Amino acid sequence: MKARVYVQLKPGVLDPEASVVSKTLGTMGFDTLSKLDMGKFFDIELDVDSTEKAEATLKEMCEKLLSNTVIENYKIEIQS
Amino acid sequence: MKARVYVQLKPGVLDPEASVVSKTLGTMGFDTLSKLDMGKFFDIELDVDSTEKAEATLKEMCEKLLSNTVIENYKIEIQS
Amino acid sequence: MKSAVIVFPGSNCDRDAYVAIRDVLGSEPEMAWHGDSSLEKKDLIIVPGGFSYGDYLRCGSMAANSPLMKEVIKQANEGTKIIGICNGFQILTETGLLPGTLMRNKGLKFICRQIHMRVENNTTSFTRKYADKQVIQVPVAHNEGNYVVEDDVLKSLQDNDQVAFRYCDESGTVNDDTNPNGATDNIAGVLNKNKNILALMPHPERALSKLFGSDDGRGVFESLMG
Amino acid sequence: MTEVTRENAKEHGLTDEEFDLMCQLVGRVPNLTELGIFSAMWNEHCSYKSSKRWLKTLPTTAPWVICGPGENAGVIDIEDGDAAIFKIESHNHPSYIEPYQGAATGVGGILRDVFTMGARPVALMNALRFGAPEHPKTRHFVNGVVSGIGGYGNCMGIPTVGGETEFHEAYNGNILVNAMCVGTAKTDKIFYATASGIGNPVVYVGAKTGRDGIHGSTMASAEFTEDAESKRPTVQVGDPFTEKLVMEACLELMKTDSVIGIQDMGAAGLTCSSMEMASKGQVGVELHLENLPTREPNMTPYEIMLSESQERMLMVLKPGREEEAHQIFKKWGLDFAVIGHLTDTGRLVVKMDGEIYADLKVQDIVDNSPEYDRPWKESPKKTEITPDTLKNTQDPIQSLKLMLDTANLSSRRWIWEQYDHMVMGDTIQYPGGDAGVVRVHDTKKALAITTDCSPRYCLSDPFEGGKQVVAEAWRNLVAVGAKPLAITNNLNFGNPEREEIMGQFVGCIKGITEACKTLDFPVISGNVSLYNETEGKAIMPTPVIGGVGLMRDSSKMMTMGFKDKNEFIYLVGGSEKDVPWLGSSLYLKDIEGIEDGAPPPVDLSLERKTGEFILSLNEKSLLSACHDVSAGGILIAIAEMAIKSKIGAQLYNLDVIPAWWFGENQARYIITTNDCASFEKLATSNNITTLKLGETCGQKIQIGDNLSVTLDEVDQIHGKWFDRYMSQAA
Ligand SMILES: Nc1ncnc2c1ncn2[C@@H]1O[C@H](COP(=O)(O)OP(=O)(O)O)[C@@H](O)[C@H]1O
Ligand SMILES: [Mg+2]
Repeated sequence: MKARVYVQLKPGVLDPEASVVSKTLGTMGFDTLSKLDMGKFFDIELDVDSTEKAEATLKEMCEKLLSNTVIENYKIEIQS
Repeated sequence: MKARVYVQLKPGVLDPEASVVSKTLGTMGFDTLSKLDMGKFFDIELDVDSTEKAEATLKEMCEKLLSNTVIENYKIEIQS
Repeated sequence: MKSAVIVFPGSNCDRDAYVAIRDVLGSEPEMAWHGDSSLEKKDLIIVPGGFSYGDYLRCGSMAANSPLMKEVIKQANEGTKIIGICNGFQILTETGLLPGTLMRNKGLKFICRQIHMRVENNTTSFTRKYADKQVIQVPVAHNEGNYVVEDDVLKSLQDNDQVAFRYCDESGTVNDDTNPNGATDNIAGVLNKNKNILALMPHPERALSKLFGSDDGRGVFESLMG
Repeated sequence: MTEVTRENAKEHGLTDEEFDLMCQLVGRVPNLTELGIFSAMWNEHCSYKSSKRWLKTLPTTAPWVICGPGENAGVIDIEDGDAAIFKIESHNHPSYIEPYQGAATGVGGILRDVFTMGARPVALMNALRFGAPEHPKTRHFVNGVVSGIGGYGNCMGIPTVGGETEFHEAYNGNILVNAMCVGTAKTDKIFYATASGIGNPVVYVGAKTGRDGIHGSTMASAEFTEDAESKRPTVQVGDPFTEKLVMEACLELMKTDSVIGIQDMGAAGLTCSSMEMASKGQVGVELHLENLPTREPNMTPYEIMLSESQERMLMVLKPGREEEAHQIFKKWGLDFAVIGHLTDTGRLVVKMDGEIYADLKVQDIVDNSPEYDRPWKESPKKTEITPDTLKNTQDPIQSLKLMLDTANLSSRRWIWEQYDHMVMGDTIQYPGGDAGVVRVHDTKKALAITTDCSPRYCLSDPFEGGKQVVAEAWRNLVAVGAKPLAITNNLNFGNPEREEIMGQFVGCIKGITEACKTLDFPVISGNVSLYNETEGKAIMPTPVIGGVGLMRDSSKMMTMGFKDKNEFIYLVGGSEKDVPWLGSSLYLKDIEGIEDGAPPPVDLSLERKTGEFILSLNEKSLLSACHDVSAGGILIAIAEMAIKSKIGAQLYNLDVIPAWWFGENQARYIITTNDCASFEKLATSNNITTLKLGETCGQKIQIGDNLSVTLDEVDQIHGKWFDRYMSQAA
């Protein structure tokens, strides 16, 4: 079972990295940029036979390790 | 114009982070995990009126700043 | 005093913490391996600085899931005094023992330098040797020391006197210019509600003697002697 | 196995003669894996074919030298059963291709060289050369290299206690990244890269092998062309976390007595490490590659033998101790595999799944590796620049302000604040002083460490320049109160196949040799990096010296900052009558706009005498501050002392020309004392020239009654150049 998990800061939490990247793009002359957010993703393969199991496992992974639920949201996308 | 840009290490390039994350998940008891890769993404909004322009700008951003083309690949997805 | 320093793969201030306890408190701490599942009851546990698990994913996130941390959490809840320094701070927030989280420095650069911080609560077992609002000099060395908490949590930290230290200048002024990493409200160190857990980004264990630049960090350890 | 062709050999960087020699030695035409092994062993980087002849002439012995060049790092005795182990290494080409990873893996490599010998690394240093600040790529390199060095060293928890950085257009297309590591061990617990004991297991530990950097060491020996980009896939990514675990596991294993020989896998990975171990022990090795932990499927023996994946080690263990060792590596979560054993055949036999992929006589490759006595041409002598040719007449305070506001004299705080220079709790002198100083853990002793190079001098006169770089390293150690003991060196030059470049190389080596002899300061390790050229333009000759000295009592350490007001400032080793040496000086470059002229000559006996005098004064606690005079001259040195301490200086009105304050004459120090009588008496009786320059006081640097600048202003100028430069968009 293949899946992609996205992890991203909750709206409202200031991301120092994204703000520097966006500022730097500005000074580099990219003046059409109006917004930039960042996040990370995980491409995961699981040896399970059902989407439900995959979903449950991935959810647990996110809650326990892959995301910090205090400041981050996650989204699970089962691909096959 | 909204877009998402994915940046990920080229295949074959060592990703120590992904391997530590995947090992840790293993010791935490996630024994169905068979593969884990990581990457980052950027959600970007541009004030341009055509997909072509957006595409060109994003490409330039990737080449110049968002990705390290020596070791990373990038993929641009225009969303609207 | 029965004490322990937790050693994670990638810890690198574990020896510094050991030396601090040995030289200031006069007893040798147990060096406890993160992978063990039991830990004798301690009076003091230090979660030291370093790059546990390479600081990959989020600093402290993987260490927080180490087997021995369950035991640390248990003892913390039973009143054992815990100090988290630098990476130890990051680990303690990841376990949920302390609120908030540590994000990348606002300048996106690792910073290693001597800074000043002001003692904001000198009534705890970690700070009672300091005067109220005393300005002390200790070094920082981190890449993710930008303490972020939500507004309501910040308010409760302030209301419960849980802010232990704030970044300031030599004369004690707290403002944006004296904030090395962008931390909310210039917070350098926080306490839990019960005041038996202290976590801070600066390194008091690196400020034990003027030979190394400052001996202002001794107070944290001397306070523990009662 | 199919035989290779002359064409294949060329692609691997072997000349026709080398190809013929190879075939003759093997007695047949080798296959691809064997060719790979030959080319790795015979390239410049591993074989030192152009430099060997000259390296042999370096002085390498002294009563305190335990192990000189030839091992992973050199070893010196620092008394009480303690040893200091150190080496320097370049990662120039990889850093040009990917600055962050190149610099990071450079640090990783030098750390492995030191802990391989059983030492715990206690300090890192570096020497960096970037192109002109105006060059569009310079910021990118500075940023990447500095964060790469910090990223690796900080994570490992080894303090980076100093280094040196210079900008010059000669490095526009070829930056230099040299990293040095110092470790400590017990003299009776030092490990060498020698295999012995027929039948003993050969063990692989650390990270898994991937296709990283295949042909990296061949690349390190190749000149850059415009298509340097196309060489990119060979970039290696460093994993300091794994290295930290490898280090802890190796040091833990070394506490047992199960290790016979150990060698890190650096350039040309498994090939180089197994060949070297076997050759040193005069034994053969049989490897079974199917047992080797790989990161990617279907790796060929060729790829496995040449992979430069980082964070890997090769060991020979005592028989029967495999399980004990395995348990230690398992605890640290690392791969451990027995991949072969030693044989009495003297051959390297590489097998995979039963098939033989290489079968070569070790000594054939090692002993017959090419050695060239390359033709060389002495560099033409430059003329002396005398003060009467100067055009500029502005006052010295004006010049001081201008010179402090340059890439090469401004503060490097921006750099070293990104390095954890205090971790391990033993750093007693931070970056920014004359030398980094770390206490030997739990003792009163301390080691002082410096890296130095003066490429402008070496370009103008390789011999005098070679002398000067050693003398300067020596002086920097003296200035913090340490007895200089030994050096490591990193010889960065252009293409040795050009006579004038080879001439620079030979000249520098001769100068280094002479200085080492007179100063009793032997070479115990080093590294050579040649072919530092882009499009036929060579870098300046850059022989970096890493010096180490011992302080028996760290409480006697000296620092450059003034300590108090109303102390007396002296120049030691000079007088009002000295003609300022201006050839190749920064004053000539920054104020007159000329880069030319013979560099300052170095009187090595005077250097030694003056340095020993400084050390004897420090023993008697007569000095409160000390700083050597180097690039920029006297006034720059005084300004640095004042800025450090936030205490000003009132200098006397001397009978000198403005340029006197900036001459780069050698063997000089600035000191402060509050006991002028004793100081002057000792100077006279030791026959040392001194000059009272002024007094510490106030918040200004002032000369006579009229010329002055506030400390605030010079601090701003000196302190902010780097931040300002780096915050501008490229
Ligand atoms: N310039 C030099 N001066 C003295 N010794 C040198 C020099 N260059 C290389 N060496 C010595 O040659 C040996 C091989 O060096 P190198 O290939 O860099 O080692 P490693 O494979 O451990 O990185 C080492 O013992 C090193 O100290
Ligand atoms: Mg080596």
